[in-house]
Amino acid sequence: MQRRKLLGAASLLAVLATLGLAPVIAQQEPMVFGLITPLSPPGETALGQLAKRGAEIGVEYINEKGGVLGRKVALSIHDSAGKNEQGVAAYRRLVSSEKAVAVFGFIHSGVNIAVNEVAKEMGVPTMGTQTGASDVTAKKYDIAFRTHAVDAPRAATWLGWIQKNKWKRVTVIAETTDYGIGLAKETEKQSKEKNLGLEIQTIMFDRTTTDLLPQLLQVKAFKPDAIVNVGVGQPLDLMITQAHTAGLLPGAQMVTSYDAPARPQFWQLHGDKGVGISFVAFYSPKSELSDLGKEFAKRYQAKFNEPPVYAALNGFANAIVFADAIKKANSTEPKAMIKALEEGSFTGWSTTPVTFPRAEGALWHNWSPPLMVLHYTAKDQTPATAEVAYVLAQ
Amino acid sequence: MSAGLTGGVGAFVEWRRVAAVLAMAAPPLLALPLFVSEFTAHVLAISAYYVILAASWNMLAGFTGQFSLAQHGFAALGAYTSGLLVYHLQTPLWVSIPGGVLTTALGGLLLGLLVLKMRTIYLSIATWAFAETLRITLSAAYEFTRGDLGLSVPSLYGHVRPVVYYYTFLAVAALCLLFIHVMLKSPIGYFMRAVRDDPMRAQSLAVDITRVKLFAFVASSAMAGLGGALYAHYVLTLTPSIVDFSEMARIIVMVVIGGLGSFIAPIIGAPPVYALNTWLAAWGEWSMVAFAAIVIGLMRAYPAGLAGLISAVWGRRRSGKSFL
Amino acid sequence: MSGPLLEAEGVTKRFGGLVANDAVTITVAPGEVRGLIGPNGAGKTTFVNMLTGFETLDAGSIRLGGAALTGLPANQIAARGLVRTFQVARVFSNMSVRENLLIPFLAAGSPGGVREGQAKAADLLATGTLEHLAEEPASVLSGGQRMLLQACAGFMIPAVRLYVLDEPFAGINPVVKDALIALIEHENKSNGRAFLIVSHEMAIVRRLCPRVTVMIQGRVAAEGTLDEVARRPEVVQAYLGSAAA
Amino acid sequence: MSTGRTLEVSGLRAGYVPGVDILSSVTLAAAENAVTLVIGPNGAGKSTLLRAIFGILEPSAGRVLFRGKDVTGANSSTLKAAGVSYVTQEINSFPLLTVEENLLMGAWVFRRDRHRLRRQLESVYAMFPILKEKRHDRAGSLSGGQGRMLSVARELMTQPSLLLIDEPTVGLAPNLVAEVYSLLSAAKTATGAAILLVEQNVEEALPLADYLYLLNLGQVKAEGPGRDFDNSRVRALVQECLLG
Amino acid sequence: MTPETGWLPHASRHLGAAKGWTVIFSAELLVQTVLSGLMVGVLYALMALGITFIYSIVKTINWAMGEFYMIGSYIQFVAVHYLLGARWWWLAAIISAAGTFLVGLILEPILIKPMYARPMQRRDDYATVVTIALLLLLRSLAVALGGPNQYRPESDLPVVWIGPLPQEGARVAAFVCALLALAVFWIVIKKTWVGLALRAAAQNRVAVQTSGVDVYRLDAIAFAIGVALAGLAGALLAPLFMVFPTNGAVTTVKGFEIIVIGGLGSIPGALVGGLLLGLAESLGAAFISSPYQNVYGFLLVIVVLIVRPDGLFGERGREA
Repeated sequence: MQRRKLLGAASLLAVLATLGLAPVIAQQEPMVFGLITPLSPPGETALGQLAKRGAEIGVEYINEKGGVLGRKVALSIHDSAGKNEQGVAAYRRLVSSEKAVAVFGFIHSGVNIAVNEVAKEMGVPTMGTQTGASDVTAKKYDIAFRTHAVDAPRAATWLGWIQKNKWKRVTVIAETTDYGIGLAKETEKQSKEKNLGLEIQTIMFDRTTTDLLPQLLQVKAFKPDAIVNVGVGQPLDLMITQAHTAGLLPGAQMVTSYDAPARPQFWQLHGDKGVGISFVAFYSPKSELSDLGKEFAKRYQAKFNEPPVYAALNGFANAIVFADAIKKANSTEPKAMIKALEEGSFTGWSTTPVTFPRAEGALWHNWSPPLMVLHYTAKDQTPATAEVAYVLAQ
Repeated sequence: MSAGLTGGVGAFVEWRRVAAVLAMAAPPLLALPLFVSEFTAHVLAISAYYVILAASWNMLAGFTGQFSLAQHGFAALGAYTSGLLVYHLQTPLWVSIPGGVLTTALGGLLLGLLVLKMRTIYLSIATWAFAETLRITLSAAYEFTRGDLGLSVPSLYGHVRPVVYYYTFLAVAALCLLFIHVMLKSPIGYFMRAVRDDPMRAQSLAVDITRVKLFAFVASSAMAGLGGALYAHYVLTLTPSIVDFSEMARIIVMVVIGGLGSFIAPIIGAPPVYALNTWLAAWGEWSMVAFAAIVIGLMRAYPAGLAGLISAVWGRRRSGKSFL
Repeated sequence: MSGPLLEAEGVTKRFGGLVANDAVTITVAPGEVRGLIGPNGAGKTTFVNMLTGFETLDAGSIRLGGAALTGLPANQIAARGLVRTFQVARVFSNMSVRENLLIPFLAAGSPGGVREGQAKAADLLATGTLEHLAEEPASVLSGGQRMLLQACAGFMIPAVRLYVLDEPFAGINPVVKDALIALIEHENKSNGRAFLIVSHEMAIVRRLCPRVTVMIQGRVAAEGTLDEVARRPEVVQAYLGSAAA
Repeated sequence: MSTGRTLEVSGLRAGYVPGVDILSSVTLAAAENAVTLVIGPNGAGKSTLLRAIFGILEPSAGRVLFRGKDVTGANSSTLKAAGVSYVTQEINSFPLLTVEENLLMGAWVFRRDRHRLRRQLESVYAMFPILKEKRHDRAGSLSGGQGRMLSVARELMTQPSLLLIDEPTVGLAPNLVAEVYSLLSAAKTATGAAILLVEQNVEEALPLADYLYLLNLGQVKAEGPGRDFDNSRVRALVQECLLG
Repeated sequence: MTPETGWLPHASRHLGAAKGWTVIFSAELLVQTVLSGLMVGVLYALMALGITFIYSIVKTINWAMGEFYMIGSYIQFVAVHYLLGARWWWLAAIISAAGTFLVGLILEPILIKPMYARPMQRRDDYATVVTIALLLLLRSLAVALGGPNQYRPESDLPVVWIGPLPQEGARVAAFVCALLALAVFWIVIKKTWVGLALRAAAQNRVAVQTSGVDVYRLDAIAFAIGVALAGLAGALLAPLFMVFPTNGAVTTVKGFEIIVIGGLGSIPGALVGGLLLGLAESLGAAFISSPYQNVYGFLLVIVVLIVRPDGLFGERGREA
């Protein structure tokens, strides 16, 4: 008993001592890239893990190709748990103690925005891996970059798809998160601005909702031609299942707002009910991956036994782009890196070159991947065999 | 009647001892930032913030026996009130922060009234329901609160250098602790502890338990609100994630590991727990697993918390005496 | 002082279909020590609860020194001088014995301030032979000492006029019993406080209480000296009756 | 070891909080077909003694022998099965269960032996007919005396050879006190068990005692056959204990 | 705007906060909403029953209840997907309940038992912190081990039509199974020796001990039964609400709400509370405002607490 208590006390001391010593560990040799991503609840852990997988492969790849400026790159992973302060603490630790030169992996807009406020003072650039709120870049901070299809092009994608099919009645059913709110508003705004003559029903729901039937019954009463499914994770799948129950599917067209159906679990989750689903995707047989992207896809497949999806692709590309920017700037000095990022054109996972122009609003320092709508016409299709229903003009 | 609540404030405070402790603690605490990195200074600043929250909850749950699960909700209420005042009405910070404190005090009063007659478990669940409602409302009323899009808030001093905020949070934490100490050493503190031990007996001995419970609720909410309002202007971006139950869990773990109902619990509980949390964040998805395992291990080894351990070491077994 | 101290009139309480107190009327004079006896389940504790504000009345009224108490919260009733103890001793276990005594004094409010309270507590600790335990938490006290502490706490309320003791002698040893009896006699003689003592210990009741009230099945069955009421057939019947049941 | 000594306790030490012993070193014995009375001032450790014997509280030192076998620290269910019963001070029936369910709980250790179950139930009902009458009523609806009766009856279901009883008369009206004591005498003669009785109500319990122990501050202060003690001697002893 | 007319003329209105976003009323919608609310309500009641049951014996609120729901759902997925196939979903559900039961049986002596077996001053605080830590542990462990994907056990149950209203087969099956489980639970509690001991222990721990029951084992069994109810709910709801690390969080919330509504320690309270909660949420979401769906339950909780501080079926313990 007594011994156990001593042991307990000793281990606690050890923990505290290590914490104090952490700054000492940061040595000259490897160049540190920081990853701040949600890996425990209440964060969006699934996306966090995907981003982490991508980033790990990215750093591996960079090191195989000889590292950056003659130095190896080390990836330092920090769990943000989706909490702003925890993200800020991680950034401070990365920059002040671990001397990280680039930080990415953000999934939650709140964390990204909070970190940018500190980054603005500390200087090391950040890259939003999958953060949707416009404030992430719209504040026009020098250090703020992002590789994500933000609300405007995303909404434009399904509105284009809807227009192409001459549908008139549209339901947007979205969760009350940064992601859902932004897209719902953007869809209404664009429809109005472009005078598409659509009748839009918008339904919002809390993302912890486990039963969407009440909402879907309202949708059914509205008799829409197309349904835009703006859920992330469980609500997205729940909506597909329950739309079948409610008798909405098959019948109406449903498009999911991101490429969840590209994941191999999709067919496991939905079976026959997955047929007929459309989804926003970022590459397809028509719009090829870059060579780098193909290389990544190969490695990812080998490592995890499934094709990579968007969050992983972006996590990977963020690492590559930062490495290339440092090479281009020939320095890890933040100002030089930022200049390189702004002026350069980089190769990411897609055939579209990656650029970060000083553009207006949310598009400041923002690279948007190519966007399209894919449509599953048969069971067990993959994004490679799915029908390309619509491609957004770049 | 009010003599019962306010009469003899600080009647039992040994001011000389308080001054001695302050004099001993101040120099190392003030000098600390000179020797540490900016990150460590940030950890210290946020630790001090959690000392405020933990102390406020300890006052409610530890001293008055009201095991509320809404303390993180009040911190968020303070933070959001201040943030929203600035965002919508462009009020200066010296208006918005007191505004946050006022709102939380009022919120504490209302919630306190609501749960006044409830038994322990019901009180816990009702307060927790309040916090959850707040979280969902903050998310759902995004047109007003910006929800998950993130409410941007200006900083206190026009910059976010951690050292300055460390001193700020430290000063506020010290004031809060001093307030709690004076209160504990006043009639109201006696009443609070009496209400915790046996509310019915307290009432039979002329203690107005309604007022005591409400006082504890209002004071602790206001304290949490103050902490939250300051926190908002350091973190600069507010999202509903600050009302997540894991925040409340963190506060509970801090206080209970420190030793619930002991004056020093927040001081010896909050910083190590927060530091551990932050340090473990580099373990990725295993961080919370390790954290939880350590907490369970600690609880099994020292069920009475670190305060119990320390008092055992010092050979002072009397639970009737508090530290300081 | 003229007129009665306590006037409880027609006090009635029902729990579901059960009538726990049926129009109980008891009057206590200033400075009187009254016994309240009766078989288990007669409704004595329910009556005490209503008297001291812990249970609401279904009918009837309670006045202390002419002023109505009905409907007041328990703490105000105590502050006005009607104080009670509980059958199972209730003390503040995590507070020291001295702090236990200070609480009622501080709560009831007194112009004399804290110093006076401390002096008074010291007095009581001496009388109650609890001095050596003054700084210990009440949790270390034995059952009898708790009972004693519980009783002492009530005397700390400056305005105490009627002190209701609910089974104060149950389960405590003879010596503590003597200390408690001495305390009651002292407070009665020198400070003129009235007592209402609920007890089964007939020897002590006989010694302390010139008059007793007998409750049977929620009603007042008899009143008089203990020897008088003990001879009444319905009282004997009630005690035997419950034994035979 | 010896005949007739059902229980032997030696050097028993126990407490609730680490480092604070309530019993410092208690040595005593209880013989079969006899009432062994344990008295002492409040806080002497009387209830703690019973709890430590019955395995609710683990002793930190000392030995407990039951019929010559070492049962120190054995858990309650083992002791119960071996023939020890414990009637606690609090009203210890289950108020929301029926009288019969309460009695069945008393037979837990041989619940699978249907015949014995029926036999014991019959014999307990024979001893306390009023319980049979009320067997489908909730225990909570019984009067105070009947409640005690139920407690004792439940513990008799196992035909114990050692009965530990903690202050069975506390808070009872005088008529019920007498009733409880006659109940105990009846139990003694009916079962021949050793009865270890802890009492505060010394005056009335004294005539019942075959042997007496006086406990103070966790130790045996005095002992002897019951007839050697009268009220005044006990009173003097208690006084002595309290004054230190 | 001409939305479909149901059995009754529709009405639509605009929400102040959400200009132009429509809410449509119809009687068909009402009935459908009530039905789906009731069905899910029974499953929530299962959770609530588990919480109440553990509390009544071990005197501890198990904050990690949702994590046992999660464990149940994972076992169900593994059993259906890898071992048994969709047709044997009911067997998988039994396996899930049994598996969760075992996990509870193993964890209780490690985590909860010290609360009684060792001298301890602040039992409630210990139990609260330990179960909250267990919650964090199990949830994070599921994240770490389960990977980023969510799963769903296959279900080949056809949609059931109640009049013109569709119900997912899995939902109806879950509803029926939950009712069955409640019946089995009731029989165990009322008709078996263990049930008798459990009922007795809920009233008087010490007396159970003096009756010769190994009260620690009883604690472990009670804990295991309680979490098995959660595990069963997780298994039954897995095809509807998916399998992922945090899927238990919401159900725990519902469980607690039901307890407050129905009254702690009351079995009928758990059932009625579950039904009421299910109704309040689906009706609120359908007819008031959908993002606040989870708030309606809390409002109901608050109203009930104001009117009846011990819940609808709670017995107020006489405190004197």
